[in-house]
Amino acid sequence: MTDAEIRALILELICDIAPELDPASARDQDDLREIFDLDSMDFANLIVAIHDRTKIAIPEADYNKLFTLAGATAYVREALASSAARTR
Amino acid sequence: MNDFKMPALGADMEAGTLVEWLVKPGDRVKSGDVIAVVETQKGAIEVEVFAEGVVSDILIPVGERVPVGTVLAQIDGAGVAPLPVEPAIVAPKPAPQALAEAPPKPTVAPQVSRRKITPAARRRAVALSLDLETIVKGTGVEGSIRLADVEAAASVARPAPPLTRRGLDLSQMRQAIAAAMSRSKREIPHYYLAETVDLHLSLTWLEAFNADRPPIERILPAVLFLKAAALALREQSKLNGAYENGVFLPAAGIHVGWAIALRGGGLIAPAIRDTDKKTLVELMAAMRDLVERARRGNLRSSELTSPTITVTSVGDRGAESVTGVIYPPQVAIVGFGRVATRPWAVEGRVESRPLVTVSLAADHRVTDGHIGGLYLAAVARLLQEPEKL
Amino acid sequence: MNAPEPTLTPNRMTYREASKQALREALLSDPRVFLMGEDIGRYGGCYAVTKGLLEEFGEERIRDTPLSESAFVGAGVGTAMAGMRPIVEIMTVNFSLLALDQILNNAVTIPHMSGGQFAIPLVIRMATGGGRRVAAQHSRSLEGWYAHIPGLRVLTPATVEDARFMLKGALADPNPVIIFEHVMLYNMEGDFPSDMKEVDIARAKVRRAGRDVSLITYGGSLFKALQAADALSSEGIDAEVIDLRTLRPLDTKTIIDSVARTRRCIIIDEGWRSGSISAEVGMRIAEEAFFELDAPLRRVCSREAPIPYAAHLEDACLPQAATIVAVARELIRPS
Amino acid sequence: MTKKVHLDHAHLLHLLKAMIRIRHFEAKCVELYQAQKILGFLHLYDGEEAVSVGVMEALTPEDAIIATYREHGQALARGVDPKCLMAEMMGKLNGCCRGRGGSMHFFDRKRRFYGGNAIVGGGLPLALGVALADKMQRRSAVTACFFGEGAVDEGEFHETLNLAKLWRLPILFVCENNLYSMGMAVERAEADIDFVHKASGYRVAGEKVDGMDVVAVESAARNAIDRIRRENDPYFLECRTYRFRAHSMFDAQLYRSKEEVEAWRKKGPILRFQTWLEANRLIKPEEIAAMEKEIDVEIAEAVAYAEAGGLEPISELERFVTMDEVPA
Repeated sequence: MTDAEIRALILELICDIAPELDPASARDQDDLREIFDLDSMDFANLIVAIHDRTKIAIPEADYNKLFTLAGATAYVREALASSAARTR
Repeated sequence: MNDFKMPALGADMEAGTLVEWLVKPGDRVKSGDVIAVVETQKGAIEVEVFAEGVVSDILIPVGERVPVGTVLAQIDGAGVAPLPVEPAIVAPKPAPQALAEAPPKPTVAPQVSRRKITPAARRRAVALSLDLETIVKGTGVEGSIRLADVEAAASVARPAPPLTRRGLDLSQMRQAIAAAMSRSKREIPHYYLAETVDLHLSLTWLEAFNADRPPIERILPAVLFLKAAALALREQSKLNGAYENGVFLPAAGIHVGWAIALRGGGLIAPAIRDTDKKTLVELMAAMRDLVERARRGNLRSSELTSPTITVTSVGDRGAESVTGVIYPPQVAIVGFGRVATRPWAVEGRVESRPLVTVSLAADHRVTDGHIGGLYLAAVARLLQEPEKL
Repeated sequence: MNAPEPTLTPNRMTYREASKQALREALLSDPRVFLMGEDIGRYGGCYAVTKGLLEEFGEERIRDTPLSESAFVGAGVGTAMAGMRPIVEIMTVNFSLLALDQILNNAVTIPHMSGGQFAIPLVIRMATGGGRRVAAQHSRSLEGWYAHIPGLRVLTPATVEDARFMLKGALADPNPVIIFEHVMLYNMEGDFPSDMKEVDIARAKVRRAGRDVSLITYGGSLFKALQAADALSSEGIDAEVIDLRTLRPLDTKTIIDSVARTRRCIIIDEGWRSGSISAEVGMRIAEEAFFELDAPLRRVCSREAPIPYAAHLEDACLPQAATIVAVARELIRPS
Repeated sequence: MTKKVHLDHAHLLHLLKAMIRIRHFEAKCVELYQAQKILGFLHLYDGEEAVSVGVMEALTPEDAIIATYREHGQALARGVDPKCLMAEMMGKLNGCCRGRGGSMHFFDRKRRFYGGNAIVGGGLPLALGVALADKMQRRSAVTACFFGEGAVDEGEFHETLNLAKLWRLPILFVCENNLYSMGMAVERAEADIDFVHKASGYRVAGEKVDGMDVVAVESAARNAIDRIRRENDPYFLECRTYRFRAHSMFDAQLYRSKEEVEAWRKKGPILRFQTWLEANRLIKPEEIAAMEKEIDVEIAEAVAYAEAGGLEPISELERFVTMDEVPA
């Protein structure tokens, strides 16, 4: 998956959680929770959704790495890469 | 022939707008089916039917606003004895504009006889905070609503709701919140208490619990709060119930209304039935489901009418403490502030600890600060033993 | 001497035999006990309950009386006031009306009116009820009337066990007690535990446990209620049957407990419906268990007419198992 | 053969005093009734005192008494404490029945006084029972059963006399024939006004006696009781008497003339006995004055006792509806 694909996926998942939002307004360094007004449950649901779609492990301790769109994108990319490495 | 009516979904509801019909004449319906969506001041509510039969006539078109009790549709019960007609539970007020413009419907003729409800059913409905108006058809003698009907209505199997997106009218919801909160502040003599609780043990335990679970099975700290708040009510049952017509009616079960903030403003607190009896995993699932449906406007009528107390947790982006306003006719609201790491004295040393401020607003007509204090102490104690929650 | 009625086994016998054994036991255990009534001696009792007792206990203690209900019931009151333990038999409840003054104005009034100076430890037995094709003047069920009167204890043994042991409790009571024996029960056979020595006369009894509806009854209607419960069980309706046993003082607790479990109730009473003991039971439920009720209270009583002679009319007049079944069905599964 | 009553001076004084006590007691009751301290019915015995005083002389403490709702005379003559009776009249807790019975229902277990019965004829079957119990328990007691002539019209009289004779029970039936059952004159009520004759229909022996003559009543009662004990048989006394006052307190007495009442008053038992005693110099006027004074003090004490008595607490209202045990 490319970064652009990952970014698009994350925004799609946020839209499922918060259908009334406009994902286009998101900037990479914004805190997703702030700009999309995600509460703890929304954020937990976002993690669940990312996990379901990518199968990557996201320990609770890492949640803070996914607060921004850029951080989330990077985290997913790296996790996918390391899981691919293990599978090989 | 059974009348399907505009239900009353809360003390403040007087009228609703029919926004969607999910059935058409000729469709077969059974008790528990969601057949219409009604826009209320609280948002769009799916309305369940409690009769069985074939929809014979749709009387109110989409877009029309009608008072509570208005017949919306008729369901031919096929051999089922006709129900006694009943008056609208809300006394006629000056007609809302929408109704005034609409031509009078012959079927909304004045209805005088009283519906039959057995004493046991009535009492159970109070205990379950179930609005008897939502039960369309009784199965007892002379069509009376009996216990079994109440139990069935309270535990209607919830089929997957149709995935329809409906807009929430936030200005309407604002009005509803304004009405309820004004009434609360006008009528309820609140008293307020707060207690700071060390969450070190709870969060450590939760971290371990979540560590080896996939995200879907993980639990939020709010779930611990919810469970602790519910369990503590077992010890202080006078905070759990309704104050109506000058008397406190204790609730038989603990059905916490979980406050859900809606983006863009608005707040709704649907019930999680038997909160105290559910496991943490079940509570997490229930909470997730409610939040999802609340955001989509897919809450059910029964969920809005049955809370026996409200619990609100501001989450990790909220304020440090919250002082609630009681939702009438409930008699208490419990608030959990943001979890914040702060210095805390532990066995004579100052340590850095995650703390939460738990607050209680309660109705002074029913309890006083002593009970409230005992309640908060119980919540604090329960949060020190997360493994028992 | 007449041959005594055969006792099947020591603890299996007819209701009649049980009643007789109870009387024998009372006569043997207390010299103050004596029997008085019409045709109880040489005739052997109108329903043959006292047959053989004259030969065993003699004329002084098995005292035949002329047809003077008021005098011999009043004499019962007087002997009780002056140290004896009389058991007076009034042939049937219908004739007790001729002695009502003595029962009401004297027996139950004197203890209270004398400021507690006198107790009236008097037992009056009488047959009651219909079903024997003997027309109106011999078929009444007036237990409910008597249960109206403060100061009386009203017992309605409906089983062989109660016929055998309720008398003992009645004699132990320092107050006037009326025992109503339903005429249709005398030939009924039944048994009781061989080590049984007494029964509690203060409590109603659950004769059959059930979940769906309480059939509350007493006396001659008990077995109709039990038959009805059997029939209902084949339809999947689980009926509880309560035998009131004592109509005064009523054991309200057992009634309320049962109704609180089943939440539905049918009262079966051979008395007429208006102003009956069934009305009293129903009202107590309304007063004390209103919020438990999940259905209207129902009653199966005798039709409000003098009991006619013709069999089809008499049967239609009295409570029957089929009626109980129909009422229960409608209560639980309304059509 | 009849036994003469031994009329010594003390006994004569005793008889007179017993009658005056009843008369004065009832006069006080009328006063208290008008002051509304005694309520309800009040059936005065005024004029009939010789009957109960005479009969009681013949009874022993072991004998039993059954009386009517006009039983003030019987109770006082039997020796029931006037204090308890007055308190009962006034509905007080220190009354003989704790104020539950009132004027019509005096009971005194210790004196075997089985009550004033206010259902005409209702006491007769009770007498049957008390006598039967005594007989079965081999006690030699006699039961004196007082009733008015109105009771003879009730079935209970006939059932009871028949059974008393059949079972040979020791009962002295005392028919106080005051000529009126309420307002019903005896000759308008009876096909046969000979009550002794009616008793004989059940083969119960009996006689008429002048109920206005205390000595005659005592004498007849003594003979009757002797006969009852001797022959194990009931006996019937018809005491002809007269009630000077109304049936109860509300009675316009439309059924009889003032002249008739006045004529009977002249034959009144106290007047007649006292006049006879004085004429024969068996009693001195100062003895009578002293006696009356003594009685009035006694009655004043009874009233004071009654006035001082408390009321039974309402919480005790249902006490004795059923008894916890048979009193020993």
